[in-house]
Amino acid sequence: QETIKIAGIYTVPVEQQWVSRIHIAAEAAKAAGGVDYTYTENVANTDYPRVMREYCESGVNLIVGEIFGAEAEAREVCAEYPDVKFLLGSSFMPDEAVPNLAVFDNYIQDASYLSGIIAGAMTQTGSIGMVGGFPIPEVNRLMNAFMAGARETRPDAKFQVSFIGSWFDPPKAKETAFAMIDGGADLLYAERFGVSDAAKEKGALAIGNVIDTQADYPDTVVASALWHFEPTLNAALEAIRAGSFKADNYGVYSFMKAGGCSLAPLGTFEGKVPEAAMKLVAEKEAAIKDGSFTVAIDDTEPKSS
Amino acid sequence: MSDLFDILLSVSFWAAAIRIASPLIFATMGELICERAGVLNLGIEGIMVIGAFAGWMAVYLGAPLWLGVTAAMAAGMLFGLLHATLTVPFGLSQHVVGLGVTMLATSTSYFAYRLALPEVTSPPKITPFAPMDLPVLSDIPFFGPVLFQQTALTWAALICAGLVGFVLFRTPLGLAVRAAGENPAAVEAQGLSVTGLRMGAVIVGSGLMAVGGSFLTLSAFSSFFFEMVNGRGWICIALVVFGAWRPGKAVLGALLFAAFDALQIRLQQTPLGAHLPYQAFLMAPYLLSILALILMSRRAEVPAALMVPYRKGER
Amino acid sequence: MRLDPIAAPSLRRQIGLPALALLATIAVAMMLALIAGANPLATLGLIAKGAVGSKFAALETLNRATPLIFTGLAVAVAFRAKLWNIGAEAQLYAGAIVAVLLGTGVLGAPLVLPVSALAAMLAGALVLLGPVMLKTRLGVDEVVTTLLLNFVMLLFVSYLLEGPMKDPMGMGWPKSAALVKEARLPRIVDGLRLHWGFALALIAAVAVWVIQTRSTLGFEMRAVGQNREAARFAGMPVNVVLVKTALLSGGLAALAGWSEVAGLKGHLSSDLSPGFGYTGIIVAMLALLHPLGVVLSALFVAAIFVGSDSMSRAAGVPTYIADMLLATALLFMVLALMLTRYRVVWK
Amino acid sequence: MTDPRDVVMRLDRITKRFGALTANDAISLTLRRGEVVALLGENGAGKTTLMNILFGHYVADDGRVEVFGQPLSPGNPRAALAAGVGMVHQHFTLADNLTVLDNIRLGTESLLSRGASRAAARARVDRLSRDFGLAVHPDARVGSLTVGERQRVEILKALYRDARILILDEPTAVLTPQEAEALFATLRRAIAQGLSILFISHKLHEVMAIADRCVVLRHGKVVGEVTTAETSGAALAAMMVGGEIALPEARPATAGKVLMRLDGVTTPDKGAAPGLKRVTLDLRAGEIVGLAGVSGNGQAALADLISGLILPGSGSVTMDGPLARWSPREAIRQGIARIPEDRHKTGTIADFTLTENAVLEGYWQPGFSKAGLMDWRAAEGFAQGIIAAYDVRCPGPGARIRLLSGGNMQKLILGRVLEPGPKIILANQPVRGLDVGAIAYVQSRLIAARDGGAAVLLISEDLDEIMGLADVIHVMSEGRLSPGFPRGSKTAAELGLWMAGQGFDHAA
Ligand SMILES: Nc1ncnc2c1ncn2[C@@H]1O[C@H](COP(=O)(O)OP(=O)(O)OP(=O)(O)O)[C@@H](O)[C@H]1O
Ligand SMILES: Nc1ncnc2c1ncn2[C@@H]1O[C@H](COP(=O)(O)OP(=O)(O)OP(=O)(O)O)[C@@H](O)[C@H]1O
Ligand SMILES: [Mg+2]
Ligand SMILES: [Mg+2]
Repeated sequence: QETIKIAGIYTVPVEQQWVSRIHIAAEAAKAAGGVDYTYTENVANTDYPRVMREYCESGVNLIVGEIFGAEAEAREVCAEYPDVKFLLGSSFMPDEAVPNLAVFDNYIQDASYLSGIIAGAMTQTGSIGMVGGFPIPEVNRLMNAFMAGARETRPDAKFQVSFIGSWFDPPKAKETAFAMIDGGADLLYAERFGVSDAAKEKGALAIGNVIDTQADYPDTVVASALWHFEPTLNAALEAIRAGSFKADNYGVYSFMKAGGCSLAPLGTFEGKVPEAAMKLVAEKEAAIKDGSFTVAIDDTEPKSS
Repeated sequence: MSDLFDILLSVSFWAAAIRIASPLIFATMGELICERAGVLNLGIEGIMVIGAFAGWMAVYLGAPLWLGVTAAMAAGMLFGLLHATLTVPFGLSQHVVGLGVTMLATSTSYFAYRLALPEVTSPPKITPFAPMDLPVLSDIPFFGPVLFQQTALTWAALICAGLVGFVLFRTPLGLAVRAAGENPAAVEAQGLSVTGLRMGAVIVGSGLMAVGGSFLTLSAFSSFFFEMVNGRGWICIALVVFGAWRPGKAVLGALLFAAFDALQIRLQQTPLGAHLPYQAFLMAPYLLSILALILMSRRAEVPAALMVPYRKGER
Repeated sequence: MRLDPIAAPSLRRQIGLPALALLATIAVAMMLALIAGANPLATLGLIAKGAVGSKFAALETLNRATPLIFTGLAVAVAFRAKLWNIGAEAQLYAGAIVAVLLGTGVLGAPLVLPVSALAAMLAGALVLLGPVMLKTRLGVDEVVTTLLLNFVMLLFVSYLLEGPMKDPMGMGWPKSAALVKEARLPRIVDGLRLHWGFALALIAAVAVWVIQTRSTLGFEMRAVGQNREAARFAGMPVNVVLVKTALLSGGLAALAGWSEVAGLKGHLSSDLSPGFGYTGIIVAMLALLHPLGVVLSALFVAAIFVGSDSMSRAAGVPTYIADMLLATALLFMVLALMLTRYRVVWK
Repeated sequence: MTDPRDVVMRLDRITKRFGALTANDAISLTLRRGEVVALLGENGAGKTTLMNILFGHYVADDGRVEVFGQPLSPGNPRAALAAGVGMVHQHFTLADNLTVLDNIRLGTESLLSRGASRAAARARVDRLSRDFGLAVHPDARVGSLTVGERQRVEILKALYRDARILILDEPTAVLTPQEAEALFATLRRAIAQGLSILFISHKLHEVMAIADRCVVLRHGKVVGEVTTAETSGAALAAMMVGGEIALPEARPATAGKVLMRLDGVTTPDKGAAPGLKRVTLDLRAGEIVGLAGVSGNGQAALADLISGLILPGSGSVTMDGPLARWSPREAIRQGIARIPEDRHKTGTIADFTLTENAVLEGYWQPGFSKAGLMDWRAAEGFAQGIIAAYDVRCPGPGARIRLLSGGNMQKLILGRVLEPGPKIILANQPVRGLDVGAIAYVQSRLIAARDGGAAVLLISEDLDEIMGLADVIHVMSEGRLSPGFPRGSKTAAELGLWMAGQGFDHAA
């Protein structure tokens, strides 16, 4: 069988939570064999189509990445290189006219919802702080699901929401989190790096997002909603090998049903979360998996309450 | 309204303001020294990045925290040396060299980081400076927690500002540096080396900028992030002008700016925050800086030879 | 060390030194490749290949040069008059906003391109006019005000894109609606990204050159830049000249944003420019503020960046090497250009 | 001759080239203890260059400098200062934003030390001020000082460092006669204390008054050396230019109609500089009006007003009827030729070519531009014409004007403003810093313009110049203008009293 050459094109460094999940999955696929993987990070959206073309010209088979900021142009590139397959993060639907482009997004609202249930049970004050980078759909969606989950166990929960206008300013995220703790929050939703640090310093709790950081904050991070890119990538690789790759929406591979997201193990907080809440989590998880319950997908900007 | 008063009277607000101001104070002092000697150092943003990186990397590799600060300073001075060599004896455009140094220092940091840590998918952490809980002093109501629960690096920032003020205005060296920024010919005619003074100022100033950068990775946070300096260097350039090239006023400016930042973070949670777009809050510190510049424009005294290269033997 | 001016630099010096600067950059590239564990001997070839090695590569280089020519011209015009406009970035976005406002269906076919271009220039000019007024009226330092306005403008764009200008069809991502087809600048070569914005940039460079060397306004701008007091004494309307300079400079910077939106992107996002406004300063100074030189230096900057970026991928070196090499090339080049006119004397 | 041990400084065959130009050509010179040597020469003869070599600003291509018998290391002002050489530069080297005391202390203490106490330094400055008659306030900011005060600071700087040799490059070029007198008093005290002085000036009467010996340079070479007692001003002048100078002889004027009238004009004060106080003045065709007075008494306001830079606060200015608009351009349009006080700062743009400077104020006129586009060919023709007619010595119209000497720069300005045939000429300190030959030339041009029917307003601090040229003399003091005195009706002493503000009380 022929090796599939994958190229990753990321608009941020690979340490960025979101991209790190794609990167890890691709590295894993490479380690598993049959796949070759190179990547370019920190590509400005202006340069994104150029880099895509360059990889296409260099003969890669599959390009993974994110084209939220360069949709129109990126789709043009896809159309111009029909032999190359594209698996790209995008807010838009797949397009039959561009059969070599499949889209995905981090639809991990299921896990976020479950982490919210735990959060609602763990907050004493009922005030929860949420620090985000920008109010984009990928962020809003998870925040909204988290808030819905929290209201399950804490119907009167109050939320403080802030956006710091940057993806890469942990000191600022930390200051914002400090301010929320001053404002009464005892539990923080850590969408950005820096938030858990503030929680740790002030003895508050935190809920992780996309990645599991409990190892760094054993007394702080209670639970995390994890994104697993492996199902998405593996589905794409299989389709390529089978010759059946087509314009498709791979978003569902991030759903819990598909194993695209999960609640991180409680770890150090094992036994510290109220029984009732854990029972609810288990119930809901089962319901999500058997399809009897779906977490709403809400991309609107969350507001403080 | 009452929200605003609650915020302004809270301990944590003022503690936050001082914390946010600390890196700005270091870097502003650095820029101020350069400009006092007649050199506009637009390399500041990049030098802060290299400082954040070098300081963090040193500690990550096992150095004690203060050695990390020293490493940051050394890295900053190295790029300061580059800036100074090109702008002072060679007299190249301070704009180009500054932006070039920013680009070079930033990309060098990222390049080196990636070479050193090629496989990370989550930024590694170090143990940063901890707030110093000084017995007795920390217990003073209000001022105790505001002032005495900062990290040692915040204290270093305040001391540094005092020292810069002292050296600039109370010693022969400071006099010579200031004169180099006012009229290099006068310095030359008094038997001093303009080149030496300006280069020295740029190198030392750049060292301070880098320490400001290292505050972000060694005190404010514990990892190095790409783009984490996030325009703070440019703010410091404005703060120098805002402070009318005086260390005391510049520190005040930094505190004011930081206070606005701390305030906007908190105001986002008030009913006001629900009505205004968050960008309005983020904009406020910049707009207020411009406003302040307008208000004090009449009194500001730009160093007369700022941005004017000095070539010996040319009139 | 002393620098002695050279009255008439020899051709050898004028060509040799810049060539040396390029060689030194290549040497740095090789050294960095070696450090990164790649094959240093391949770097030169890969950079050249990435910058101009194929039609695709060459056109990408021209593409990237386009906004840089505009911002470079904007800075050259302003700096000539000693108006330190560090705010081309903000003016660029002003032009981009106008391109979207007028290009999303408000105006029809023959009118939309010229009208929106002019309106964009006006918007950029207005952004610069504020700091210039503050400077002429109150003596507020424009380095700082134009610099700070960059941040304000970026936040304003972010607000627009999450608020009033958000694309209703954009699935929530903060970007503007797409321009209608008539509002797009056509491509010069079908299938490749190069658009007529590049041609417009060349025309702008020639126009600025004519203005600076042939027109009375150009004469006034240079005079005001060199010696404001003498210009005022000679009867030049100094403030009016500064305002005109601001209009021209801000307008040119705005065209950068306008042509990026109308020619390349088709919509506005808050990361439209990876610092074109700042790079414009470097481009302009590298050209010694000469409008035609700006074209060359913009091409140089674009080629170095695109070439080294491509090399980083081909050689497997961290992508940040592109910026490192660009910065290195710039610093070497300004030094070389200065040394064509001065001789270093060690005493 | 005196004992050779008395030689404090010896320049030995100093040569300095700037490109093709040899500014100093094997110049040798000695200075003895307590002696005053004057260095004379036309503009551009190489005087300043020689001093800059001696002080270490420039490095000589050849030759050596010896101070107190020790060779001085070249290109090192620090060494010169340490050897006891102090220099007052032609263009002052002071930091405006610093105080007098800081300017003086600058560089006198080890940079790494804490520095001596301010009080001690101030006491020392105070003592020196008293001893040498150099009154300045140590805490004043230099930027707020008059030119004369700045010069005192420059001298204090040298004395503070125990200079034994003092070099003064055109110290009186920008001083009022009173200030110049005070300077000479100071210098005499310095000589009495054993200092030696090397002194550059274009004012031969000063040279005759204070110098023991004169060294004359021409084209970078020493062309003569004489003891002052054995020569005369005229002989020195001839030696400088290498021939006789025809001094302009003013014939009596035939005044015509009033071309400009100021009636009770008052203008606001500008900082320390007073504005005009109800000034009434007539400028008539074919007449030179001389404005005498100590600088800083409102002359600047009057010049700015006529130049179009400021408007009268009250009172009226009429030229063929009241002025509707007033600006520099309007003044040019009305036929006013303006020779500015400072040719470097306001008169020219240093990095512009002669052509560009020639059309600096007329570029908008039909001859030089059409539809907003410059006609550079016409402009260059205009510049060529001036260069030829006014004998501007330069490489050509395309050369940058900064390469010209002050005198030649002034000739270009003269041509620029006189060529269009002005009705009124404002000549503000037109010969400041020029050599005797250039002075004679400029003055003869002004007289020729008057004879051609122009009204001339000559502003000068040099009473001799005023008395020699002006048909009518006014004196200015604190913004007030004296009545006009016809040529020869007042003695210098009488005018001096007016300058001190005395007549005004009766007149007002
Ligand atoms: N820095 C310089 N670079 C090039 N040429 C110079 C420089 N300084 C002086 N010169 C040349 O040397 C010549 C002598 O200049 P210098 O300043 O010594 O004249 P000067 O005798 O002091 O004239 P003045 O009486 O006008 O002060 C000038 O004609 C000029 O061409
Ligand atoms: N940058 C320069 N390059 C070449 N020559 C110069 C330069 N600057 C000055 N000079 C020369 O040095 C000489 C002295 O210059 P300076 O500035 O003292 O003018 P000046 O002739 O003394 O006029 P003024 O008396 O009005 O000051 C001039 O003759 C000029 O030719
Ligand atoms: Mg001279
Ligand atoms: Mg002179």
